[in-house]
Amino acid sequence: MTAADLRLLVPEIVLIAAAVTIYLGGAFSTARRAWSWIAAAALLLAAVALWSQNPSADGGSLGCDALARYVQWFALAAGALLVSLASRPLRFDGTPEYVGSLLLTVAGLMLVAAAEDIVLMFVALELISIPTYVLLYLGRDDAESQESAAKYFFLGVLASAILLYGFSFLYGATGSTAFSEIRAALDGTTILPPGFAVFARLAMVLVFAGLCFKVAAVPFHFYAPDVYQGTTHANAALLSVVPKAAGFVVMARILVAAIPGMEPYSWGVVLAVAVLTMTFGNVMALWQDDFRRLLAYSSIAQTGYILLALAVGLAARDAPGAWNGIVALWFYLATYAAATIGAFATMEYLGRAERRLDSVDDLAGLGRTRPAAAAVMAVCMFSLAGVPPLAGFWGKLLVFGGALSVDTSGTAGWWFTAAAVVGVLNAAVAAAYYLRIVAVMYFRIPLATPPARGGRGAWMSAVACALLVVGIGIYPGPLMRAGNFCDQQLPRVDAGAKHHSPPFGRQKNPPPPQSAPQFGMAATKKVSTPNAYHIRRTLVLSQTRVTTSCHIIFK
Amino acid sequence: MHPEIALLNDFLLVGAALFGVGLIGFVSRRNMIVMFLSVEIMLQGVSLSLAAWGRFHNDFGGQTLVLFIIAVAACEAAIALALILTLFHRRCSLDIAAWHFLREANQPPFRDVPLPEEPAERREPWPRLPPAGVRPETFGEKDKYRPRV
Amino acid sequence: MFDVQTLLILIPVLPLAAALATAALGTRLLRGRSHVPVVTAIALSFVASILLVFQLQERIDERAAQPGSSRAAGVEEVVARWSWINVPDAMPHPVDGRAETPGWGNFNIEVSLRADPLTAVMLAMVTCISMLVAIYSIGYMRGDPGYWRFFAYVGLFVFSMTMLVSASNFLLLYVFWELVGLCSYLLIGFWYERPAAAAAGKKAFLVNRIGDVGFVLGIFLIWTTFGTLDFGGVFQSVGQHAGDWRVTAICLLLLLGACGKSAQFPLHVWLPDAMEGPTPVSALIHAATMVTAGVYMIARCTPLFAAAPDAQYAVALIGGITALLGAVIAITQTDLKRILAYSTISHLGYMFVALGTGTLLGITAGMFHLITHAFFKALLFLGAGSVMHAAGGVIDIRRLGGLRRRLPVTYWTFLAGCLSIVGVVPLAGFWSKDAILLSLHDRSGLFGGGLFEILYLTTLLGVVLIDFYMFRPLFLVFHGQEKIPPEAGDHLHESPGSMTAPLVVLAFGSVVVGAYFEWTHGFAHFLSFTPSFECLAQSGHAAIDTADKWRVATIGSVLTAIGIAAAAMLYLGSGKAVARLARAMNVFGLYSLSYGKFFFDPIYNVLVVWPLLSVARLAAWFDCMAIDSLVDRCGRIPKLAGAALRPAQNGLVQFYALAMVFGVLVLLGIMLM
Amino acid sequence: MTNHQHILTLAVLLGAVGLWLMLPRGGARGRAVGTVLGIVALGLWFSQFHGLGQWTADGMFFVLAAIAVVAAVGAVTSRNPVYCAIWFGLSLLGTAGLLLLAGAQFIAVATVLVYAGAILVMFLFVLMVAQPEGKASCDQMSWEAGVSAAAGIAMVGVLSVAIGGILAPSCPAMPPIAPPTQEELAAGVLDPHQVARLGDELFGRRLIAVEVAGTLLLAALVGAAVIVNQFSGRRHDGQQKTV
Repeated sequence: MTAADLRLLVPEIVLIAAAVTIYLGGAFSTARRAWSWIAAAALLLAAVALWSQNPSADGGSLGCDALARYVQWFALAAGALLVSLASRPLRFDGTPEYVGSLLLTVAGLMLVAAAEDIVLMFVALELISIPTYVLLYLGRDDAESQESAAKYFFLGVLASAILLYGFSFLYGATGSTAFSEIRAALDGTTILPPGFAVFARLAMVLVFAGLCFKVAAVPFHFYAPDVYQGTTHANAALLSVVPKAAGFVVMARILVAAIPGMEPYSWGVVLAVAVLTMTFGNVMALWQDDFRRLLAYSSIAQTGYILLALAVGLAARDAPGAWNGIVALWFYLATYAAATIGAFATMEYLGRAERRLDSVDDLAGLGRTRPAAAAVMAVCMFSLAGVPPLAGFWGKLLVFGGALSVDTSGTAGWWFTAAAVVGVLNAAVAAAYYLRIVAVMYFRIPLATPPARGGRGAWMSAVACALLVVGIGIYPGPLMRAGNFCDQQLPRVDAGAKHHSPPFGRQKNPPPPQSAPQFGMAATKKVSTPNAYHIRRTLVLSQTRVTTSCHIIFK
Repeated sequence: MHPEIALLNDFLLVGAALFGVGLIGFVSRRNMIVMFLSVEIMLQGVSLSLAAWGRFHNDFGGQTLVLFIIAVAACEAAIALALILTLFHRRCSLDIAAWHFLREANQPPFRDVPLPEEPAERREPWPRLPPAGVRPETFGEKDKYRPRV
Repeated sequence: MFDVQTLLILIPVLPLAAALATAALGTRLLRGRSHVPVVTAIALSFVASILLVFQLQERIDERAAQPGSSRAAGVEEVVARWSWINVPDAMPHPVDGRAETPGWGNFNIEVSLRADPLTAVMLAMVTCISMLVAIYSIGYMRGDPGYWRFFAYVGLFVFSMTMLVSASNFLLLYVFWELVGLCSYLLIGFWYERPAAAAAGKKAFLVNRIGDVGFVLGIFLIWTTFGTLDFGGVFQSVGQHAGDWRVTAICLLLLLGACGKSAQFPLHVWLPDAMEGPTPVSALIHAATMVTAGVYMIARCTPLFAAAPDAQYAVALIGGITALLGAVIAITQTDLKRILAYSTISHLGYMFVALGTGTLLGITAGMFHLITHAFFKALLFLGAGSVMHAAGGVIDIRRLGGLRRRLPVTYWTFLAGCLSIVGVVPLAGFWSKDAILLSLHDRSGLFGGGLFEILYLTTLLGVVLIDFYMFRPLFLVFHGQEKIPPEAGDHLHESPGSMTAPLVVLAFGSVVVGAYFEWTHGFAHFLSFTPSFECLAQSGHAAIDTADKWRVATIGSVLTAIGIAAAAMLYLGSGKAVARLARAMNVFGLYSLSYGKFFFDPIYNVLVVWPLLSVARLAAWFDCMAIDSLVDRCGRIPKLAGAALRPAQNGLVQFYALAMVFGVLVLLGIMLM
Repeated sequence: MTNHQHILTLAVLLGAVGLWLMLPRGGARGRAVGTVLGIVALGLWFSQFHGLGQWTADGMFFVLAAIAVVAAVGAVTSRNPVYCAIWFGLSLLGTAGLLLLAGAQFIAVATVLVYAGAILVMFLFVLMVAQPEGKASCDQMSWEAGVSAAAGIAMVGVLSVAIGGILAPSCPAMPPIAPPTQEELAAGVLDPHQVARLGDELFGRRLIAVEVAGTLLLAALVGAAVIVNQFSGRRHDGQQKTV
């Protein structure tokens, strides 16, 4: 803990201080509307602090690489949108606690992004989880809300135990809690018992499993639909963005950066989970009538795409530019978050305190009764479906393009091509239910005009999200470049220097000890640069997707 | 066999056992409090592993993490207690299976397997108050030896 | 004041701006005044065209004044505005030893306009006729609900047509070729609520498409042969490709395109149906301007055709067949506008024949006829429109009669047009027809070629037939006893001034323009400075014998006189003579053939349309029954999969936890195996 | 398959069957058999332990390990939630003893204090409040006892095989491992001033985490308060006891 650390922590400190102030103030004051303003001010202050930081400073257990910066900005933006979305006071006690917990989750996400150490990362993850449990309970006051809080709590605790067990093996295999030392231990810089790599593998599986709960990947996703359905729009938006982002940060930090030499194992697992996840989410979503449940399945499916990007990042970590999986991952996550928050914010705005809009059917005829809200919702849905001029399209293009650019000379390429095909088919299925919402809004006869008393904050949030989606869609360059930058600074292992595939504990001949790590050797995994052929393949696939989805919708 | 390696091995095995037993408890027991206790057992297993690893690596990192685990477990316990209390007040049951209202729309609700018949204790008839003006019924001998209420 | 470049750009841009303005403001602001921007713009374009002609004339005079200069160096000016497509090294160098054009393989398409005498003449003609027709339309279209739409289309058409004739490469030419086709389609189907109009528009579009396929293939072949699409580049290097089969193929493909646009046999069937459009449209697009695009294109590609004599024969042959065919069919038709349409087909055939001679004389004759034809055919159509306007839309000549007194202006102008078209001395038609005859006579006499002998005789026959089919409607409609159809009501009267004024102007033009050009020799001289015609200079063009000239003129005039006399005898008298003649002809089936338009439509129906439709129906059935249902089934798969998976989401925390444990177990298993 | 894998497989199978028999399944049949099987399995499994070198320490370890594991099984299988909690406390004591044995004095004490002293008592309290009469159906019936037992024991088996495989004396991968010597340990984690050094670590390198944990405790406190507070002001949804 040094002064440099403290300076790096200023944004988080601001947020936590604001949260504590709100917590304590809430006990004495009844000003229900002021808390959101304080939270917004804190977010603004944190943004200023983040802006004025010197990114080159080096903290001990705090990282400040570009990935951290990216996620911190992401967290602040998402936090602002969520605070705005949830700015309508609760109908009963608990408003200050609600707002404070919201700020704490944002601070937790920022800390997770910056953590360079297992201990801090664990505590930061819990700083997201525990306020989330409280938030889930606070949003509503009926049995459904209690049920969803209980489900999320119990399963979350289980996942957190699994994650911790993974951490324990990670620590055991390398003898350190700092990611830099873990990385050094595993890539052969530090002498380590070779069999211990198996512990690293155990650690990887358990950590991945624990994180799969956070990002809602099959088969750790089961809580998501029930919990989303049972809670408020604001909470659903929070759940679909903040824990997910945290999960993916940790995955990027640990799977990609901290455990080198595992890629031949890890990408297969991640790819399998990705394919299962997107398929499960999409086919289940076809059946849903409840809006939040539908979007829960949608968020599961989107997790599948993001995991696909992660697998690409693992299999072809040296891929250049935009086709790198990690870049695609962050770009996709940002576009997904904007569209999802926008959708939930629109729903929140359309309802009122006594009566939420829950069902997709509540949106019938919205195009006539509330054209502006319908337009915002349609933009979000189109973006989630990946319709071209919007942000979601670029996300999907990057993900599938990345998957197709994995070198096809090995088996990996074929697996990735197959996964991309499955992904495209999935996206076709997905378009069916996203466009169904649009169809309900524009082609059905309105039953009743939604009250639209959800508050100005929710509406502002919705409009901001729609603008973001359109803006990123029209001009995706800056966001892609930001993600690109974050990939360049992720610690990268030279492929020639890592010891290859230590199999499970009983190899007859230990590999010849390497006198010195050889840097600069040619990468063993070839990555074909994306060319016109890949782009064309991707576009053809998208075309198929559109056609198929049209069939699904209109038949 | 180096004693330190032996120690590590044994501790890791005990840790795994605790983790696994806790897992079984979490999955199979339906009482929410027992479920939470099971998670704590799992965390005990993790703590043992971490402590052993810390000793093996001669490093305090493991022990530190255990401390944080305890702290976090305390937080979770606080939330869990509050949550379980409110849940109990709503359904008057600690059964987690009582909370499955949120599910796919067309799925049948969970049905408890009927408990096998326990040998029911013979219930003594309680005295009943007759309506006013009616002479109470008597049971003869039983009135005299009625057990105390 | 204006230099060539500015004028060249102004000419198309003005109508385009007017069209856009009308389209934008027509419904709200302009409504009944929708004609104002378009007419103004076209008039300004016309002025600009005339200025352009004068500017070029000045340069030609300068060139001629220079000692030692020859016609070989044409006058042209190319304005390149911007590069539209630029793909350097788009094609590898030829492997079969063909010569390379400068700039070979650079697929560089510039939006460039060219000014040379040919273009200038076309521009002047197009803008002049367009202006008159637009003025005429003010009266004709008044009160139509699509008033603004009409003028927007007309503006768009004038833009496209002027761009077409001033485009400087094949691709640009093709773009505007299609655009005029589109305007034609829109204007034929202007009254789209009438099924006949919609069908006619579709037919025109589809038949044109066949020609366009040829044109496009021709352009592809030009690209692969010459490595460029620029007129200049192609025509410069065509000499190196003499005798190459590719050039012949290119010419034949281009000819196919021209046949489609200019309604030549066997693609002529769309033009008569196109008369479903408003009459001004028929006058403008389907008589005077658009249909001459094929003629213009062949004239423009003269260097190519000069290098492929076989293709030239084909041009002449097609022209000859069409000229005769159109004339024969026209004799028996009863719809005034259709008669004029077949007459147009026939006259376009004349122009093709003239172009097919491949001599400078022939080509200037063809272009000369193009100009004069534009005047008198536009006049005749507008006159027909005037009749329709007065008669409540009735156009069947059997139901009209003796309108001479009711419609004096229309009558006299129509008469002038008729006299001009049949070639009465000294009206315009005489001079241009005479030029064509002379060129044919010249060609047949020079080489003793069998084909041109026959064509010469055929055209002479056409000269007789033209009298029949032109004077028949004139006599039936304007002479004899007065027949007024009930649709006309009781207010049969002369058209308003905005309609008659163009008629008068056109009549004046039909009378004098030929003589003016012929006596001043201005037209041929002017046109011969076109760079495209440079190649003809080398072919050695002998001076024409004055005796030949007199002989041809005499033969033509005599035949015309005989024809007029016969027609007057037949149609001014009782109808019995006609009926008897028809019966006599029908012994050989000639009358039925003619009346049934040689049965082109049924033949096409059986040979082309019906098989295609059957295949289409089969494909549709297959698509519907097999593919669609397959896709439907596939579309159901995800939903079924979802149904199969739904029980997993049963709401039980314990089940969820167990699933997670199994997930971890499976992952561990995969990892440790 | 090596001998050690055979033994572990057998232990795992026996353990799974034993646990399944011991878990509440609505009746008490087979519990004794299950217990016997479980003890046999535990013995087999213990045979894979390598021992610590001296028999007193060995004895201590085995006793404590047995207490921890058996008590955990008891906590998981007991019908009465109160007994569950008490078994759990016993398991905690065993764990704490094991931690002491490993030299982690501070966390051993912290475990006893925090878990046994605070959390467990609170749970017992809640149990008393919530379920004074015992014998709820949810305590009598486990959910899918067989499958759960199989899954959990499979997890133990996989982990045991993995751990034992790496750390077994026969493994050729062993030579490079250089475990710390006693001197090193005495200067490290077994330092007499171990607690001071742990504190040093905590409030030096890990200060940020400590602060965050403090925030976490506050959040949990406030959260628990607001959760309980809310329900007290709320109506019930009218459902009666469904025992």
